[in-house]
Amino acid sequence: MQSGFAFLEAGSVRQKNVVNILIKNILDCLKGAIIWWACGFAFAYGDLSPVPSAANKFIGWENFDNFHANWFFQYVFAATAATIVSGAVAERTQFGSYVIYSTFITGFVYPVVAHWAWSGTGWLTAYDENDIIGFADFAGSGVVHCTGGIAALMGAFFLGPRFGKYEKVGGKKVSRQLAGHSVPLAALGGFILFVGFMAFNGGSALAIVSSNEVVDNGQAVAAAIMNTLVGGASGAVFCLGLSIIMPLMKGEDHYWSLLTTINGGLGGMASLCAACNDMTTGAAFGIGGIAGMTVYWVGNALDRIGIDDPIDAFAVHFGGGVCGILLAPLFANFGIAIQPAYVFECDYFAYKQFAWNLIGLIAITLWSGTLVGGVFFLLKAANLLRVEEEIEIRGLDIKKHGEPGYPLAAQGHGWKEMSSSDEIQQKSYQKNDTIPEP
Amino acid sequence: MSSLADLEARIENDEQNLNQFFLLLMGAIVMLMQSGFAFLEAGSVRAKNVVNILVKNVLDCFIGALIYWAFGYAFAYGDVSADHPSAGANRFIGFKYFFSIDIDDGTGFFATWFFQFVFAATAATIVSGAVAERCQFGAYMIYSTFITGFIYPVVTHWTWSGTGWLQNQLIESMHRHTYDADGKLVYDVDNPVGFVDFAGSAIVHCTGGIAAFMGAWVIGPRIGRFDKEDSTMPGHSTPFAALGAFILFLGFLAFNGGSELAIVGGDHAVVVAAAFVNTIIGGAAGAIFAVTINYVVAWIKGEPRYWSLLVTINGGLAGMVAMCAGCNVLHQGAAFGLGAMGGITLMWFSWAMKKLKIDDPLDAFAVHFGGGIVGILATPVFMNGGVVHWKNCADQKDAYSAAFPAVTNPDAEGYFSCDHFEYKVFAWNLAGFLAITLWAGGLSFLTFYSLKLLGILRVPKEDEIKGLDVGKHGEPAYPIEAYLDGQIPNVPKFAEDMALAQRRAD
Amino acid sequence: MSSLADLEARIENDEQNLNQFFLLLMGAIVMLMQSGFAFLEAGSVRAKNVVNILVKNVLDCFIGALIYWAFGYAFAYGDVSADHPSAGANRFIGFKYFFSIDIDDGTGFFATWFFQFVFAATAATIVSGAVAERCQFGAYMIYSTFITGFIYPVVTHWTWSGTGWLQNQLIESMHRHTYDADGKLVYDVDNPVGFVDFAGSAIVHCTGGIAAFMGAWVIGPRIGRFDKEDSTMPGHSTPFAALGAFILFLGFLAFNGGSELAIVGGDHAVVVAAAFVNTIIGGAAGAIFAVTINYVVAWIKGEPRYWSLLVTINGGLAGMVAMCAGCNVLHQGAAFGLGAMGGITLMWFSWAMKKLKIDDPLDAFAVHFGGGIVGILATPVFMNGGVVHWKNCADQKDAYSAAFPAVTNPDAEGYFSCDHFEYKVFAWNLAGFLAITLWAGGLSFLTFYSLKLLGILRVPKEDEIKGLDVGKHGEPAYPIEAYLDGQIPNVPKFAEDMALAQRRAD
Repeated sequence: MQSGFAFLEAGSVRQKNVVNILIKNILDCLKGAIIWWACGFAFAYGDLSPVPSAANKFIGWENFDNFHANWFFQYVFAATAATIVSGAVAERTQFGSYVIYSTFITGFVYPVVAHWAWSGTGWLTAYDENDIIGFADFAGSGVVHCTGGIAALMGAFFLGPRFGKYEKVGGKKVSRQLAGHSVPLAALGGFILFVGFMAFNGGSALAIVSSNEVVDNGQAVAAAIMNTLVGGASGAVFCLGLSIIMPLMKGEDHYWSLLTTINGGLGGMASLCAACNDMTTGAAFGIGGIAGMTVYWVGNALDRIGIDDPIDAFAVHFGGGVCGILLAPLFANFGIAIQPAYVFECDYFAYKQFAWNLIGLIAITLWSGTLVGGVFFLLKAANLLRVEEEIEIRGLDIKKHGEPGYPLAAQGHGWKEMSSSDEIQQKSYQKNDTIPEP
Repeated sequence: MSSLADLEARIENDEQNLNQFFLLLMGAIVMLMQSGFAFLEAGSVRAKNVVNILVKNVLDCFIGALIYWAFGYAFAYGDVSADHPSAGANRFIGFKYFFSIDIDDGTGFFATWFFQFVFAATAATIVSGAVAERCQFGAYMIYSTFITGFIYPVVTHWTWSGTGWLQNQLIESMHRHTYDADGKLVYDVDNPVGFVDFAGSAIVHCTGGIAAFMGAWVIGPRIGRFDKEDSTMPGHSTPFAALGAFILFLGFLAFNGGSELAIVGGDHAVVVAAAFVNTIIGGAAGAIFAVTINYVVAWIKGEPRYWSLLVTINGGLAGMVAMCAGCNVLHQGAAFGLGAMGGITLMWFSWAMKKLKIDDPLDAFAVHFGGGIVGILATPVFMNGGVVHWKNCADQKDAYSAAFPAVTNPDAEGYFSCDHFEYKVFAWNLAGFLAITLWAGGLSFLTFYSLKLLGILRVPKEDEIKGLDVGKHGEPAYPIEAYLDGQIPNVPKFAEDMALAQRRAD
Repeated sequence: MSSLADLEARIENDEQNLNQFFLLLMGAIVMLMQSGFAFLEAGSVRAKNVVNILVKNVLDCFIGALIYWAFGYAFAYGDVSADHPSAGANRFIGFKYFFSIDIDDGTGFFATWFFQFVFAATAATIVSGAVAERCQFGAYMIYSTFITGFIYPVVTHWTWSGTGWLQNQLIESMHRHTYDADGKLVYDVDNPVGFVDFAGSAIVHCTGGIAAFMGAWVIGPRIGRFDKEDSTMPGHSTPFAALGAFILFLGFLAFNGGSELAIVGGDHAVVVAAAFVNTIIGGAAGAIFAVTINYVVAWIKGEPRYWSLLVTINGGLAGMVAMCAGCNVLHQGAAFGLGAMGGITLMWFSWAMKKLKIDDPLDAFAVHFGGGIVGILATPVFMNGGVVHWKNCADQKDAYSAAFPAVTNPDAEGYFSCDHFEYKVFAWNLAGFLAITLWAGGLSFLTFYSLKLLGILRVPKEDEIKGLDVGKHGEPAYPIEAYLDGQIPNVPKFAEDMALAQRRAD
C-alpha cells in the first residue's frame, strides 16, 4: 500500500515535484520502520501485562525489543497512517519539516491511538467481562484513517494553499485545478491500494486458523474481503454518480472523472474498515455508498473554504473513516438497525456501542488533531514548514533532489531528424483538418 | 488434554479456514490482473484515450462487483443444494442467492464469491481492449453489465457449478469404469466424464475472446486504421504495457493455481505447484515461439525484422491462456508444446484479423480466443492419459488382468470394458467449446448490434479524433500545465503559444 | 471416528501442503521482483532504449524458465537421494531431472522448482542493468542462458543442495560439539559447520554482482559517459525507477522470508517473521545511511547538496541484500548495523566504479556485490553467538559445567572442548565467498570476452547513438504519433524536440 499511496500521489502532483513525493513515500516506509522499531511499537503494544486492570490505559512503555510477525503487521498499519498526510501537504513542504512530522506521527501520535483501541489494555478497549462493550474498530476506520485524515487536514490548513491554486478574479476567489501530471500513474496507485485494502481489512482478523469455536476466522476474513470490495464499489459508483448529477443539476459540464472514481472507491473501503467482518453485504453497500457521497461533499466543502488538499486525503480518509465508525454500530450485524431485539433488552447494547464509537472518534480526532496541529503550528512559527516561493514555483525536484522526474536529455528515441519529425507532425495534423477550429 | 474428537474437529476447522484463506489470497492476486489488463490496455492506446480506458477498467471491477453480487453469482452458482447432483437440478441457470440473500455462512460463501467474482471481472475486462478508443461510455456500461451479470455466469453454471449440463452426466456410460471385488463392471458415479476445463481456457477466455471479436467487428475499425497498409497506430507508452504484462503473468499463476480451490485436506498443493510450473513453462514457450515467428516471417518476406516486445507479451499471455484448461494434468513437455501452439495460433489469428480488417487494438481476440481454443482442444489430446497415449486401452486391460487374475474371460459381457475416457473428454470439450462460443458470441453480437442500432455504441467522429479523455472525462492523461509549470515562466501563456503555433502550422 | 494414526497422517499431509503453498506464494512474490528490476532499469535508461531493456527482462523470465527446466535445475539439485549426505555424492554439480524427467511427485518437486527458478531468474536479471543501452540482443541471450543454466546452478549445488562441498562437511571437527550423558565429547553429525548464507547474499547477489561487473567492464562505457566530468546520463523516468524499487522492496521480504522454505511443522513462522523484520530494518538503515552520506559528502566538498531518490533506492536495496545472508539469525540492532554497512559499501563501490571509468548504469555491481560482501562476511561476526560475542568460549564452558557437575576436570582429553563455531563459519563464509566470486567472475569474464572477440557483444555505434528501440525492436517506447494525435500540444513531443535541439546545439 505504500507504493499505492506513492503512485496515487505522484500521479496527482505536477511533474516538477514528482521525485519529492516519491522520496517522501519511500522514507515513510523505511524511516518509519526504524522509528516504529525504536519507540512506536513500545508505545502502542508495550504493556501486555497479565493483569489488565493494572495496565496503563493511556500508553505502553515496555517491549522496546520484542516482536516479529505482529510487529511487522502493526508496522505496515503505522506507515499507512503516516503516509496519508504526505498527499495533503504535497508540492510545498520543506523536507526537514516532513521528516519531523512524519517521525512524530509514526513514533507517538498513532501508537498512542493504537494503544487505546487495539492493545487490549487501553481505555477504549473492553478488557474485562464486566465491561464488555468498547470501541469497535476492526481494521481502523477511526484508528488509522481518522488519525491520518485529521493530521492531513491540519497539515493542509497550516501550510496554506499551493501557489496559484486560488486566484482573485473580480474580487471573488476562484479555485484553479492544478492537475496532476500523469493520470495513469495515479490509476496505478489506485489499483495497488484497492488490492492493499483487501489485505488491510482481511488481515485485521490477525489469524486464519484457530481453535476458538466462537470466532470462525476464515469466515471473518472472507466476509471482510467481500464486504470491502462491495463497499468500495458502491463508494466509487455513488461518488462518480454524484459528481455527474451535481453539475447536471447546475447545468455545468459533467465528466466521468477517473480520480473521483478512485477517491470514491478508497473512501468506501476506508469506511468499511470499522466492521467489515461482521455485517451483511447489503449494509456494506449502503455504508460504502454513503462514504462515497461524503467524500464528494467534504472534498467540495474543503475546496470552497480554501484549504488546498491536492489529493483529497482528508475527504477520503477522515470522511470515509467517520462514516465507518459511526454507521457500523447502526448497520452491522450487532447494530441498532439490524438487531431490534437488542434495542428492547435492558442492556441497550447497540446504543452503548454507538456511544463508545462516538466517544472514541471524538477522542481520536481531538488527540491527533491537536498534537499534529501543534507540530505544524510550531514548524510554521519556526518558519521551517514551507519551501521558499521561488522553489515552489520552479519545483522541488531539481533544487532539492537534483533529479528531475523526466530528464529532458534522456528523452527522444533518436531515430528522427527534425525534418522527418515535422513530416509526421504535418501528416498527423492533416487528419485533423476536418475539425473546425474553435 | 483434548479428546480425539476435539482434535479432529479442530483439524477440520483449521482446514476449512486455510482453504478459504487460500481462495482469498489467490483471488486477491487475480484481482491484481485487473490492473494488469488496465495498464496493458492503457499503454497500447494513444495518449488521448488513456483516461477513458483506465476508467473503464476501474469500473469493470467496481460495477462488476455490484452486478455479480446482485445477480451474477445467483445465475452461476445459485442452485447448489445438498442432494445435488440430481436429475432435478436446473442444468441451464441458477436462481438463488440474489444480493447474497439466504446464504449459509458455513459453506464458505464469501470466499467462493470473491474468487468467482474476480474470474467474472477478468472475462468482462477482456472485451474493453477490443473496443478501445471508440466505444461510448454508456454502451460500455451496458455490455459490461450484461457479460458479468448474465453471459458469463450462465457459462459457469453449465460447467463449474457441478449441476450444469456440461458436467455431471447422469447417463451410465458417461462415467469412468471401475470394478467390484469380483471384477464385474460398475460405474464410478462420483467421477463422471465431462467437459474438462480446469481454470477456464474456454469458460473465461473463449467467452471473453469471442465477445471481444463481436465488439470489434460490430463497432468497426478506428478512423484511419486501415487507410494504408502500414498505419499500425502504436500505443503511447510501451513501459505501461510491459507493466501490465508483468502483473498479468503473476496473476495467471494465481488464476491457474487457485482453480484447485483448496490447499489442505488432500494432495492439493502438488496440483497447485504443477499448475504454477506448467503455466510459466507454457507462457515461456508461447512468448518465444510468437516472437521468433514474428522475426522469421519478416525475414522471409524481406521486411525489416524486429524483436517486438508487444508480440513477446501477447505470446506469453496466449501460452498461459492455453495452459488454463489442463495445467493440472499436463507434463512439462506437453505444457511446452501447448504453449508453443498457443503462440503460433496467436500469430495466425492476429494476421487473419488484419486481413479481415477487424480492428482489435490489443489483439484480445487472438490472445484469448486463440489461446483458449488451443487449451480446450489440445488438453484432452496431450494430457497425462490423453489421446496421444495410444496404448490406453491395452494398458487398462493389462491393469485389469493383473488386478483380477480370477476372471478367465475379461471380454465377457459385464466384465472388462475399456472406458475410452480420453476420447469422451475430447468430444465433450469440443461440444462445450462450440456451445460456449455460440452462446457467448451470439448474445454479445446481439448486444453490440442493438447498441449500434440505437446509435449509442460508438462515439461521434469528432470526439474520436480529438480523443475521449478531455471530452468525456475532463482529465487529460498528461496535462501540459503539470509539466511546463516551473520550468518555463508564465505557463498558460506558453501553452497557448504552443497551441497557436501548431494550429498555424496546419 | 478417526484413530490417532489417522489424525497424525492428516496433520502430516496438511503440513506438507501448507509448506508447498508457502513456497509457491513466496515464489510468486519473488517473481514480482522481475518486474521490479525491469522498471528500475527501464526508468534508469534513456527513452531510446526502454523497450530494449523491457524485452530483456521479459525474456529473462521466459527463457530462464525453459533453461532452468531443461538443465539448470538438474545441475543444481539433481543429486539428492535418500542416503545423502554421503561421501559418495557429487560435491560439484548435479546430474538428474533434466527436463523434469524421472521426478517423484511426492517430494514437492514442483513447488521447489518454482521457488528455485525465481531465484535463478533474479541472479540473471541483475546483469542486464549493468550492460544496459549497449548490449547486442543475441549476446544477451547467450550470457543469460549461460548464467541461468550453468554458472548459478553450480553455485547453488555447492551450497544449498545439501550435498555440495561448501555444505555437509564430513570431517568430524567441522561439526558442532555436543556431549553424551557422561559429559564426553561427541560431534553433532546433523549439524555441520559450513557456509552460512540463508537467502543468498553471496549465492545470488555476489554471483549476479560480479557477473554484472565483468559485463560492464568488458563491454566498455556508453558513448559519451566519461567525456566530461559531469555527464551522468540520467534515466528517462524517475517514477518508473521508484515503481521498480517499491516492487523490489516487497519482493525482498518474500525473498528472505521464503528462504526458510517451510512455514508449519516446527518453529518456522517466527524465523520468517524475523527475516521480514530484519530485512526491512536493514533496508531502512541502508537507505538512510546512503542518502545521508551522499548529502554530507557533497556538503564537505562544497558541491550542491541533494536528497537523491535514486541513492535512497540503491541504499535500501544494498541494505536488504546485506540482510540476505543472516536475516534469520541477526538481532535487529545487528540488522541495523549491517544495513548501514551495506549502504556505506554501496557508496564506496559506486565511487570506485566511477574512478575506474567502468560504466554501470544501474550501479548493479555496487548494490549487489557491495551489499552481498557485507552480508556474507559481517553475518558470522554480528549474528547471535557471532564473533563479537567474545565470551562464547567462556559461556560454553559455564554451560558445560552447569550441565555436568560430575565432571571434575572439564579440560581433560575427550571432555569439554570449545567448538569455535563462529570462527569456523567466518572462515567458511570467506572461503565460499572467494570461491563463488572466482567461479562466477571467471566464467562470466570468459563469456563476455569471447562474445567481444566474436564481435557480437556490443551494438554498432550508430545504433547506440540512435537508440536500440526503433532499430532493433521496431517499437519506440513513446511513439510520437500516439501523442500528437489529438487536441493538445503534447509533452513527450515537446521534450523530444527539446532533446533534439539540445543534441544539435552540442
